[in-house]
Amino acid sequence: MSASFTPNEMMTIAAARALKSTDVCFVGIGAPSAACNLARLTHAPGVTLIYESGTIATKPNVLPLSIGDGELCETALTTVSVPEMFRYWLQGGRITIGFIGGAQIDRFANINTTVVGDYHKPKVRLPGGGGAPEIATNCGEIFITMAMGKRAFVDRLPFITSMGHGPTGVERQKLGVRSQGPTKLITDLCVLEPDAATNEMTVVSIHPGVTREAIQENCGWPIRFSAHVVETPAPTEEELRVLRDIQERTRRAHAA
Amino acid sequence: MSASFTPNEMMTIAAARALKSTDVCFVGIGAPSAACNLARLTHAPGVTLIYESGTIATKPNVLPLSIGDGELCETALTTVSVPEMFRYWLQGGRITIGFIGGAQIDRFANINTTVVGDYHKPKVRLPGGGGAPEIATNCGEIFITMAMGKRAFVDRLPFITSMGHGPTGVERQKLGVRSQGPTKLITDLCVLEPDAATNEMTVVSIHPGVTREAIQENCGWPIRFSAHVVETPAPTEEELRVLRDIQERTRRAHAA
Amino acid sequence: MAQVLSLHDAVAEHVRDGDTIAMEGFTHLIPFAAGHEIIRQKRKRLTLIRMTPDLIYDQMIGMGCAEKLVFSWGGNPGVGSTHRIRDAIENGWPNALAIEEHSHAGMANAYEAGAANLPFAAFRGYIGVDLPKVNPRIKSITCPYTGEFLATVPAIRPDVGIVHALRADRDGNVLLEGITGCQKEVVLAAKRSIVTVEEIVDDLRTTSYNSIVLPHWTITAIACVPGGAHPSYAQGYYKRDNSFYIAWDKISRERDSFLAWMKDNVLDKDASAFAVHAKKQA
Amino acid sequence: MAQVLSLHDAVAEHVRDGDTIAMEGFTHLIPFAAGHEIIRQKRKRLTLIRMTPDLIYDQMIGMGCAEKLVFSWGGNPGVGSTHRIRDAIENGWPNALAIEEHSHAGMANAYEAGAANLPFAAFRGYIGVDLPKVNPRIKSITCPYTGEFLATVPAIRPDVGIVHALRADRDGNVLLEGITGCQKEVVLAAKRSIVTVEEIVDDLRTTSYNSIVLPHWTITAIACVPGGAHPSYAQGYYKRDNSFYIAWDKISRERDSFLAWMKDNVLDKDASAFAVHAKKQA
Repeated sequence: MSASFTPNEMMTIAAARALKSTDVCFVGIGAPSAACNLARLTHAPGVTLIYESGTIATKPNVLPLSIGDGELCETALTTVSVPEMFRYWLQGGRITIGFIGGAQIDRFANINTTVVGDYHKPKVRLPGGGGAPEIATNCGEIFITMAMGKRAFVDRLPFITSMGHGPTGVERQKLGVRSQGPTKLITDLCVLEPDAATNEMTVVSIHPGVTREAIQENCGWPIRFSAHVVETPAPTEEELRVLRDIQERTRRAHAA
Repeated sequence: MSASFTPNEMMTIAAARALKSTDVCFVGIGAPSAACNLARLTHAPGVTLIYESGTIATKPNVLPLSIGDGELCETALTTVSVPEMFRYWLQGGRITIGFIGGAQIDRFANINTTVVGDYHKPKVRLPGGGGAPEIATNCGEIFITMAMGKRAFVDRLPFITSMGHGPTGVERQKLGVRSQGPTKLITDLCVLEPDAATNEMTVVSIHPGVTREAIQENCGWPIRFSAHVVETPAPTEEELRVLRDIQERTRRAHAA
Repeated sequence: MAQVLSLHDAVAEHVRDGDTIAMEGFTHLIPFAAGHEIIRQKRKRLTLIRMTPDLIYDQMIGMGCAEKLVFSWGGNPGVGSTHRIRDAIENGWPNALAIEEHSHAGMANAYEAGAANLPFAAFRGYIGVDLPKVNPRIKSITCPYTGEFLATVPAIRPDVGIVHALRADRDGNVLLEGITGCQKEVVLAAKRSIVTVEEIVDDLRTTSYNSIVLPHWTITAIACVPGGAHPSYAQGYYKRDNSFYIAWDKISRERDSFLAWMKDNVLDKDASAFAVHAKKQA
Repeated sequence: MAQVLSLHDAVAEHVRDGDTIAMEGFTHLIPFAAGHEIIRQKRKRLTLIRMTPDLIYDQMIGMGCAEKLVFSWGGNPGVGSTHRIRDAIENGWPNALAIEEHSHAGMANAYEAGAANLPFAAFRGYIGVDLPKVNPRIKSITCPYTGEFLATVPAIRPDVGIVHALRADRDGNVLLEGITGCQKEVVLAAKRSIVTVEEIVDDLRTTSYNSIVLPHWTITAIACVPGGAHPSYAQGYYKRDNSFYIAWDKISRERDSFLAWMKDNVLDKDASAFAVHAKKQA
């Protein structure tokens, strides 16, 4: 299993491993979408993938560029309207895992995808929340996947687009939200989980070849490591093959 | 045009004549359903018939026994769910005419289909409101068709199931309801319309061969006649033929 | 995570005395076989919810399964009264029956809110009518933008939702088609759900990308009961038995004739008795 | 009572300066041809509503049609930023652009409420996030039964709703299929509506009793514009032109290259330019 792989491949594969065949997963575009479909094509063939475009139990053969590509509809069990998707399926409590990305994240896994700088005089205007604010509270638990870096992993968010465990880690419970929130944060360097006492996201698994120093260098706050950090198992040949296959199919399809 | 006809046939035909090809009509079961389909098969081929079962623009070949017979779905433009029917289509303000019947009616065209006697200790328990309470306020205007009789046309309703013009004729406006309410009441003896000043239902047209005395005998309040009462044109041979045809087809279908 | 069970086992496992149960189907796909099974298993003190408690609840209430009825229109459509329900309300036979009465719009909105995991629904309804005077669960709310008053009803979240559907595939995904009433909503709103189907097939045979499908993970138990909606109908399988609805008026008018019919056709039978009605249309 | 018009006449008659306009289509069936026509007719001061203001609003805003944008996710999906929208928000080019920002759930509920003729929608949303601090239209309401707080948004009731659909029949009934987003809702919520279609046919060719159809009396104007959703797609007609979405990133990055592209492909063309994309799939 000494095949070479990129940090991004490791991230996607580690994220995929978090899903089970019995999960009903609300899939964000980009890295989450690759991870979820990799899970479906490897160890979790029964996983139900739902995209906010209304496609339920979809099985795309190529990764969608957008959240509403025809491929998602053509391979779905059924497709519902967007109001129904947000009312009956997301708010209805039918989703076990919400799998999202983000532009910036803090130590309690709150996410910003709205704005850098002042909201009314933005330095950088980001795309906005989309489905994330309600995915964050209405799914059973949340998996997040993002590549690390000091501009992404920040000490203090300029704007909370979707709540993780809240600004000090306790607000989710205080607000009466009964879902678990972010239980896994899968990066290109490591995997983090919330500390049982504080909800601070804590490194529990380090990807092969990555140092603790590298992780800290790419994080805007003093990052915590679990007392029982393990090494993330390296990608298997099959994981890499399936991931590269679908990415190659996708590249060809989108260039057409 | 001297073909003989029953009072019930005259009622259905007079009711049918009230509909136009451009109407979008929410159809109650029984007498309204016969009238609406007669209109569609004679002078108003373009009329859109909607049943609360969710069937939109249906064109049944036989009259449904129930509001959700398969015939209604098979001949419809499309069929939507019942929540959608009540939310988007009825409450949405898409319906120009609500065509309903009832067990009891008063002079302001308020209707009771709930109970005779005390609600909690009923003398007779009637079926209840069904769609009527919201049909009565959410459609552009309301047509009512009911055979006359002292037990049906009563001085005072024991229970208001659906509002006509309100207990004293002014409550509809007072409550801020902007739709017109009952603009026509078509019976087996005559046709009534609301008085412009008081909203009291007033006889405007008397069916052939019917006397004013017969109308009063079948009404539980001192009934008013318009200053310009006309005679309802007798059914044409075509109206009678089409009505009897569909009723005969219906009889055969339901006995099968 | 639908389990495929016999109808007997589905009811035995998931319907309990005292439960709140919604059995839906708006004329179409009424789960009569499930109703008969509940009668045979002698469930008691049920709260029965249904927009149009027609023959199926006439039978269950006449056999003493229920202590409360939540409804919006109670009759034998196009025929007349539901005599057993009237006998229970007016005379307390075979036991007293409490009622909670709504309009169709009220119940449709309450199911919709239940499916959407909302605690209530607001709608333009009940204006100028007497029902809110006798049903304290009908309240109102003020729009935070326009100041308008809107009627409200609490969401329906039954213990068990029971519907009949056309077919299921081997994974337990279920297809509805035609007049679907509140059937999707009741399954999504319920804590547990039982779906009876005409057949279980390899291919669900949906005809549209937007076909109405309940995924297997929304359903607790599936029972295959061909003909299980009779005398209601299953679009594409068999037609509504209108003549039975007409005949029911006479059967149900007297307690004796009702009980005799129930003994012969329900108590002494099992779910397989419905198969005779299941002949698929060409 | 839909009128069949040319796209030019439909826009000329029904879209006015200063109108509030919602153009929907969730990735699928985005009404690009209608957007181009509005640009050609130089409409100004529009309030543009759309959950995902991607390329279509990037083009309209870059050409100065809008003074306000109501949205929930603004980007070129899977590619990056919508540079023209950012330039308007960050630099006021070609004019200042006010924004009103929601979440997808907020907007989907607001459209749903608009279609249902309700003044507002209540939902479980915006918990623990900052958007309500910068959008005063997000409020809350207390459930009259449970005392829970729910977020509210006002219903969306645009002056004009514009969507692209698969086809219309001669009566003006319109079929939607596949990913239908909020398209039905926006037509029902709008005071006036324009629907562009791939074709007008004798038979709508619905495949299910429950096909998603907008009856002719819900639509103001229908314009037949084959290919009118390109570079978005029309299920069963042509695929999404993902390569164009990728190419747009470069075209739109600079004002000059954007203006040059708009001149060549929009200002100097008419709606017939879309026909080349309309080739029906086998």
